[in-house]
Amino acid sequence: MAEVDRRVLYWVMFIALAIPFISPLGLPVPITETTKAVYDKIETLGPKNIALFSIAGGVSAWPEIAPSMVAVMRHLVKREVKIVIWGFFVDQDITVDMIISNVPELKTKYKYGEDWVYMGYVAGAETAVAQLAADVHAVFKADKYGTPIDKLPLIQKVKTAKDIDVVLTVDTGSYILYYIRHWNVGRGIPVAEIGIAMQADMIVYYPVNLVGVMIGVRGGAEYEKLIGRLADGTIRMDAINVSHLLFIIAIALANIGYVMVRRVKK
Amino acid sequence: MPYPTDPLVLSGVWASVILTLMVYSYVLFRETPAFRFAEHTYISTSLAISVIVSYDTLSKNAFTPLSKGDLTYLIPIVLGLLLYTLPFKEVRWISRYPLAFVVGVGTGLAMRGAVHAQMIAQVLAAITLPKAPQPIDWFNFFFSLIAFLTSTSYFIFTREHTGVLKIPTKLGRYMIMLALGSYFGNTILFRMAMLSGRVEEILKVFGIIPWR
Amino acid sequence: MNSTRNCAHSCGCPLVLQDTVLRLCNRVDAEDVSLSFSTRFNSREKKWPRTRSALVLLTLYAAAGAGTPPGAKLKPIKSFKLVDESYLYSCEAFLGENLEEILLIISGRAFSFVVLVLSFVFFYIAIQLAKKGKAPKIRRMIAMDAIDEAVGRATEEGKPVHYSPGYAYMSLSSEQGPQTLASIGILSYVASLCARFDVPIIYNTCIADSLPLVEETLRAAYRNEGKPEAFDVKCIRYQPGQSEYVSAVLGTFQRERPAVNMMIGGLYYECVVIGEAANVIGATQIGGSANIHQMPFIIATCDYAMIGEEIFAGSAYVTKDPLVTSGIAGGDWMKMLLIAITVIGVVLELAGVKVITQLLSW
Amino acid sequence: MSNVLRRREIILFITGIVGGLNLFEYFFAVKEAAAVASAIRTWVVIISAFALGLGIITAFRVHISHVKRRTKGQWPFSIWLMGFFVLLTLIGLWDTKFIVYDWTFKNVYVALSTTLYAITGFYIFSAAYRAFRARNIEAAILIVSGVLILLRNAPIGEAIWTGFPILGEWVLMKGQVGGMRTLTFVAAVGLVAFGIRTLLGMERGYYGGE
Repeated sequence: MAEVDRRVLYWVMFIALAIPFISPLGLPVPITETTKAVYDKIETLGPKNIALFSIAGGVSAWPEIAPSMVAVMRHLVKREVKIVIWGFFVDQDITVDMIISNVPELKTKYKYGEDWVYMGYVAGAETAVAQLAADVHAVFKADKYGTPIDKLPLIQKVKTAKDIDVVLTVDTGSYILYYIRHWNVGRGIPVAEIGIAMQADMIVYYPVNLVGVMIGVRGGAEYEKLIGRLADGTIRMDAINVSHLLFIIAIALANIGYVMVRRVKK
Repeated sequence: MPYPTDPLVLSGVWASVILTLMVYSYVLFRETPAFRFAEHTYISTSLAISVIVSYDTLSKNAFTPLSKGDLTYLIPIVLGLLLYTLPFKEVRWISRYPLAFVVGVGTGLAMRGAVHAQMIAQVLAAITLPKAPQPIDWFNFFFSLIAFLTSTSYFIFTREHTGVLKIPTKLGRYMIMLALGSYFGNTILFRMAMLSGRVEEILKVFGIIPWR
Repeated sequence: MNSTRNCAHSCGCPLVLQDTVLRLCNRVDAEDVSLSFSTRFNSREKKWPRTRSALVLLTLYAAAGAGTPPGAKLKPIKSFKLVDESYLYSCEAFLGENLEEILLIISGRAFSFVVLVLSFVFFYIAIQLAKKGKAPKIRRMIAMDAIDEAVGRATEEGKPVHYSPGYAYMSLSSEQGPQTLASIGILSYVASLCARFDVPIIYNTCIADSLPLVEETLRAAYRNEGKPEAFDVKCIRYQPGQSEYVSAVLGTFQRERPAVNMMIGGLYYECVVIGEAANVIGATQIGGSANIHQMPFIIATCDYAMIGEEIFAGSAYVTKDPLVTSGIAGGDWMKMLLIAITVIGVVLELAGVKVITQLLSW
Repeated sequence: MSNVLRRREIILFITGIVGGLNLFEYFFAVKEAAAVASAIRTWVVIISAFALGLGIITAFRVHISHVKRRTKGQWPFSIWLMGFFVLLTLIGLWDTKFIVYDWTFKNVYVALSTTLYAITGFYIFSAAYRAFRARNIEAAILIVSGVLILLRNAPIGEAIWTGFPILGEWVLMKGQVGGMRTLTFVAAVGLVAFGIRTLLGMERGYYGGE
């Protein structure tokens, strides 16, 4: 028990994860404060406000962040907040397409260029985030689709960080820190994180700088509950439950095995 | 949503699931030719995409402003081209010039961010007293404070961890472990969400669960 | 005051102004916000003899001129801190004057600057001590000492050493850049050992702009060992992205079965994958990163771990040059100083004296 | 001329100036410095984009050699890698909307990125299985803290015992804070010391000690 072929573990995990999709368990998802804080912030916004939706996570992180992205976007659209999108990942166009297909209001209710705009890819990581805070128009000469910025009324209004009312940073790495450093510190722009689980504790370290943090797929599931529209995040939470249980069982077995081996050795 | 019928979409979802299984063959069995195929296909595709993206970045950030007559953009373009002296023995040293800029910017940016957000802000947070404290808040405050002080003592390099430093550094190690354990646990949530996403995709494409 | 005056930064001012004042007023309500402003302000601009009152005045004017926002609590302000540049812009916009030009040092960053300057001073002192032969001793770093042993094992088994610097945002110009540099510093030591004992080294990376440095470092290591002809540039392998790099490393492990795996630098999710995959082939592992999120996995998967500062120190440690290692002592003094500030700060805070908190947010 | 330009001091000097400028610009509100620093940051984005070509040269160098030497079990894959790259690049440069490029991007590139990212799910499981053993007090603390977080994150923890999320919450929001603060803090101290060495041109390890 102390040493098993790793492949046994991998097969067990692989199969166990499939179970909840085949027969969902439907355990409840309690709402955490940090998610509620993001929701409350967006509730204060309206058609006069501009939200920045910054994508710093790849398509590969969809299972974790897509439910949150879609739920937050649905909320923004519901509140009729203006939306500026840009991002730092080469595959983000697909993410944006995914959001549009899940939030069709962007095509129907919203007018492109006036109510929302997608500026495309920005290279240069932190350097670019700092640059954008100082001068958006220096970075973008045109949007993703090649329309020059002077033909996009919304982006005409967004010249520097201070023209943005809230930054929603979708982030699987350190972009949240870049936004805190260059957009919040010194400029005071509220920053909210749509993050992966590892960023849960960001709020502890930067309580003053962050509005709230949505923690991974669970944050998405909670947000779905808050806006009253259950979707993928809620279903995926079942898989989370099963896998976490498996971890605990495995850790317990590993320790029992370890103690037994040590006794035998003695 | 019904199961896709459009040949383009259908071929796509099957291709993606087959490639997924090829990669997981490494994990679930061993390094197979299937994995090797997926690996090389991936790197090849990604190289091509990177070329397109870099070209796009260059034309937006350098070539377009240059064509509009902003000659200062010649500097980074020339510097960028100088990187290509690397393969040639006699002129290899020239490739260090562009790197001097890259390293300078990276170091400058990292340092300026580090001092404020990672040093000052942490000390400030450590000494900020709880507001309207209950006894439990005082406990938490001092717990964090002691954890901070002892674990920092573990990172003193110019003293051996004996004598006065023995107990604090040991306690410090425990505190670091508490932090790392929590990070470990938190990361699991994310990784499982990712893997379950792939499993869901496989089940969907094989028609085991309905398409959504 | 005219509320329709255009903003100097053309930021759609009235709206921003109103919102700003609202936020400012609400923040001022909180006790812990205190004004901090450069004292240079006074001497440079006679026009504003008292910065604090001027700003308070500005705020109130702004509130009056732009129309008091609903919900703003206007009351006498004892002290507040200009935490936000946009407040400054709003004030500027309101007066039509450029306050930023008058300011010399950006508010809230002054103490950071002091710390940075002190870091340089400590560094200088440490170097001077080293030059006099009084270099501070550095405690043993087990992970660094393990490198020799690990390369020795690879020599015995006749298998290669695998080295990689992690994802590190794929650029030296990112904030992860210094970690990549530190990693290449350690690489230079590993490579000379490999050259000395004729152990092949495999270097996988996805950081394109580090390639010249890596190549030069490896080349120099082989040249310094007197074996320039033994260096094969094909030991450097490049993949254009993080997951691409992971897939290549996985393949490399099973196909070439290195005896040692070293991953040091700006690691991200690859850490646990590479670490476990290297465990499968039984490689000795040395890992290190200053990225907190990967530290648990380095500890879980590696035989020897360098966490946080250790990778930066490690790069100096291997050089064994007293001038370089003394820099570590400078860092230690900085740590001790800030620990002292923390302890004093807590005591003073408990006594109700807010000197340290004010100093830190200066 | 080239002997002067070859001197390492000049290169280290440029690094120092560029780094120093980026620091100066952060602390002091001097518009000219900010403008220059900002321009240099744009340059660096451009230089980094150029570096990709070096990567391609590096990759091709390895694979051409495999093909030449007919490395067993490898060379056909090397041909495939290079051939497909050339094909896809040409298509992409011609039109990224073209169906082959678009299809490959979505179904090969994205699918494989997701798959490899998700592979961590397997490895973290075996890593936890191996690392979470109470060999000593430190390991025991690691386990307790990790398991409490697991029980906090999954709603199932609350279903088992309502106290788990509370304890987990304490670890996440309070218990781990001090240790994590230290890791953040000392990494920064190390980075600043390293940065100083780099900017002053003392950190020569990465220049190969030439």
